[in-house]
Amino acid sequence: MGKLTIGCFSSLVGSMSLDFAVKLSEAAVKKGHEVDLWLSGNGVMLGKTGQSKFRDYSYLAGPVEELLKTGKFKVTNCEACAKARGIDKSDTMEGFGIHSMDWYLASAFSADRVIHIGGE
Amino acid sequence: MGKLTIGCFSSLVGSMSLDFAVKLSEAAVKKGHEVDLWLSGNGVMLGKTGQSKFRDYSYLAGPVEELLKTGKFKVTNCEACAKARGIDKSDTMEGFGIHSMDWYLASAFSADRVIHIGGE
Amino acid sequence: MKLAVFVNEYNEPAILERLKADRFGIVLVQNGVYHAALKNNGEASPVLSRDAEFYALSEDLQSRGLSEGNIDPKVKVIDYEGLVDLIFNDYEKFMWL
Amino acid sequence: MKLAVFVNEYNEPAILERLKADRFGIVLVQNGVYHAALKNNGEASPVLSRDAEFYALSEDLQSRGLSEGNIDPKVKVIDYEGLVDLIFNDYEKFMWL
Amino acid sequence: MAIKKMAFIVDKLPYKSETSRLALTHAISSQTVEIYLDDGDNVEPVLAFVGDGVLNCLKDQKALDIYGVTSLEMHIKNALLLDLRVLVCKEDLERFGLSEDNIVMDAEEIGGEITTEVVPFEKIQEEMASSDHLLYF
Amino acid sequence: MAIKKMAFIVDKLPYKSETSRLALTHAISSQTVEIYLDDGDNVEPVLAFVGDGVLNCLKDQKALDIYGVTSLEMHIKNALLLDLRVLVCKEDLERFGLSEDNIVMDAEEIGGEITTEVVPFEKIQEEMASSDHLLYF
Repeated sequence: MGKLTIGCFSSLVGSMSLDFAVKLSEAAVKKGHEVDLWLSGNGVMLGKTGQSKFRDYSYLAGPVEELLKTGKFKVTNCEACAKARGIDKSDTMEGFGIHSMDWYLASAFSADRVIHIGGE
Repeated sequence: MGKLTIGCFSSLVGSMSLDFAVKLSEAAVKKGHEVDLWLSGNGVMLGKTGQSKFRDYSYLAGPVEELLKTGKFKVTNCEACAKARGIDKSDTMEGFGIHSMDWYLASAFSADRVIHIGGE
Repeated sequence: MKLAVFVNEYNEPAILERLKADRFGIVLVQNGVYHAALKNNGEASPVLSRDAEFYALSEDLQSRGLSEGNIDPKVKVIDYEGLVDLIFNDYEKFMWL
Repeated sequence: MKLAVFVNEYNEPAILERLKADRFGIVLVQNGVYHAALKNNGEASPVLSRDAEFYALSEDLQSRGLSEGNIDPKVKVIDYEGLVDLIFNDYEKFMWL
Repeated sequence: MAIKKMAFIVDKLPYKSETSRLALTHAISSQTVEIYLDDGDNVEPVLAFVGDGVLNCLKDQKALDIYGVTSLEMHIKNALLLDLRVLVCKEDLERFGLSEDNIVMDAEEIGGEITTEVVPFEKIQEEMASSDHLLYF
Repeated sequence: MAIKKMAFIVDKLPYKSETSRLALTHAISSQTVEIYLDDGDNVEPVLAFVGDGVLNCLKDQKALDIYGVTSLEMHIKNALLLDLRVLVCKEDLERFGLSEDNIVMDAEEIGGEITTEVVPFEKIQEEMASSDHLLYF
């Protein structure tokens, strides 16, 4: 069993990349791997509190909560990216970490595999 | 003097399109025109309260406040797009309207010019 | 119709060659300004070969370190205020490609 | 190196032709799956002419109404679980193009 | 009393971004725009799929089952149900080797009465010329 | 005790999205990553600009004056100041008719000691091969 670090820089609804990152995390955890998910740029919107579950918009808060319960999944917001957007700790779902960018590199350091989703 | 309706569907920092929309609004108001700015998709992040002014990220809350003071500028969030992202009225800057999508069409109805920025 | 399109990327939008208008303007903004300022392997951007009037936004040229002195002579450099006049006086319909 | 790249758009990323690897995989995801499923003017996508092993994500084919029965025979259809195995067992480094 | 015609032109692929989805939802919102307008005024929308955008119209999209988001197919059926005109570029369909069999042509099963029109790009260009405003997605 | 090498490969244009900016800020964050690691462990970053991404390196970017955001030029100078290796693809510069005169080659005015390296793509490919992880922006 290995460790996978995923960095996702794309936004909640503006692109399906966060959907991809969450689904890949689910599959990896199911197979016994450990996953770190780093959110930067607009990706930090994944952890915004109070998201509504409309069928016209991706709703990932639920799957993320389930993933957190497994103990094999960590998700962390880029602190500066979130603050720039007015998303501070009180705006962030429980279970999310908040760290500076070096956290991502540290996670990648100890990862067996890194998938960095950089574009928008 | 005319009325310009701008629709902007792109996000706060993820693209410079909101910067473009705000600068174009400033120039149009300066020349005596009236501007309606409709925000949909990730564009609704423009009105999020508590944005931080970091030099590494676009900070448009200030220019928008100045524009609102002129009385010739209206800015309105797409209600569903904002709610999907967990951005409700209490998360939205003062002076922003919140309406359903038909508001945009009504604004375009009475506009002399419409510039619709649709992509991400 | 009098149509102006905004080109905001440094590639050619596929629809560009299909559009027709009595008066046709191409406004280069954001990363679209590279079409006006750069040659690729010595060739001007194919966007500039379209039958249109060309404009480039000075603020977006300067932001990217592109000198206004170096742009293609077909292209008129305008600022945001000039763009407002263009929108109200010279064109009626717009597409942000 | 063993390198797998993710192609997520329906155009060919410029860097693709420059990349070299001892083992080279191209994983078609999101709008990249159209490369596997569609011909353009009767021609297969140029992406498929690269010297690589090809994979396409079944979930992304199905979401878009693309039938798995119709895809190019060069391409192996995998699901998210298959992708996890590919990531841990078959390749070491990754690029999301 | 005035009718303003607005052309919603969809050129982007579905799902990567929400662009084409928002084109549909905004076009459909024309059904309720009257509440903001004077008596007799209205908006007349026309939806046109061009370029890669014609791929929004493919049948059998499973986005709701797999990703939990409504498919573009469902949105196009809703538009037809509400009698919005839906045009699809013929040349672009042909370029992809697609025909009317492959795309959403009606919303009969939910009670829709009108059908998708597959038309040459020239016709779409005419619709653009006769529209008051263009919304390009 | 281990050093993990990470290649930050920047292929996107500046400003349209924040992609290339985040490449720079994340690469620079390697300066403080030790606090999370065991003694002797560290991350060795290398920044490589390829394709259209070489245009991030142009001089005289006025983004801060005009749009109020730091320019990529400033970020590249910061990277050089902090002794990060910055590689720029020679073939791509030539394709645009650009030379070392047009791009940020050093950060001397803020005390930087190392310079940008203009190298063939092959060299960048070698750096990728010798890296533990690839971060493509």
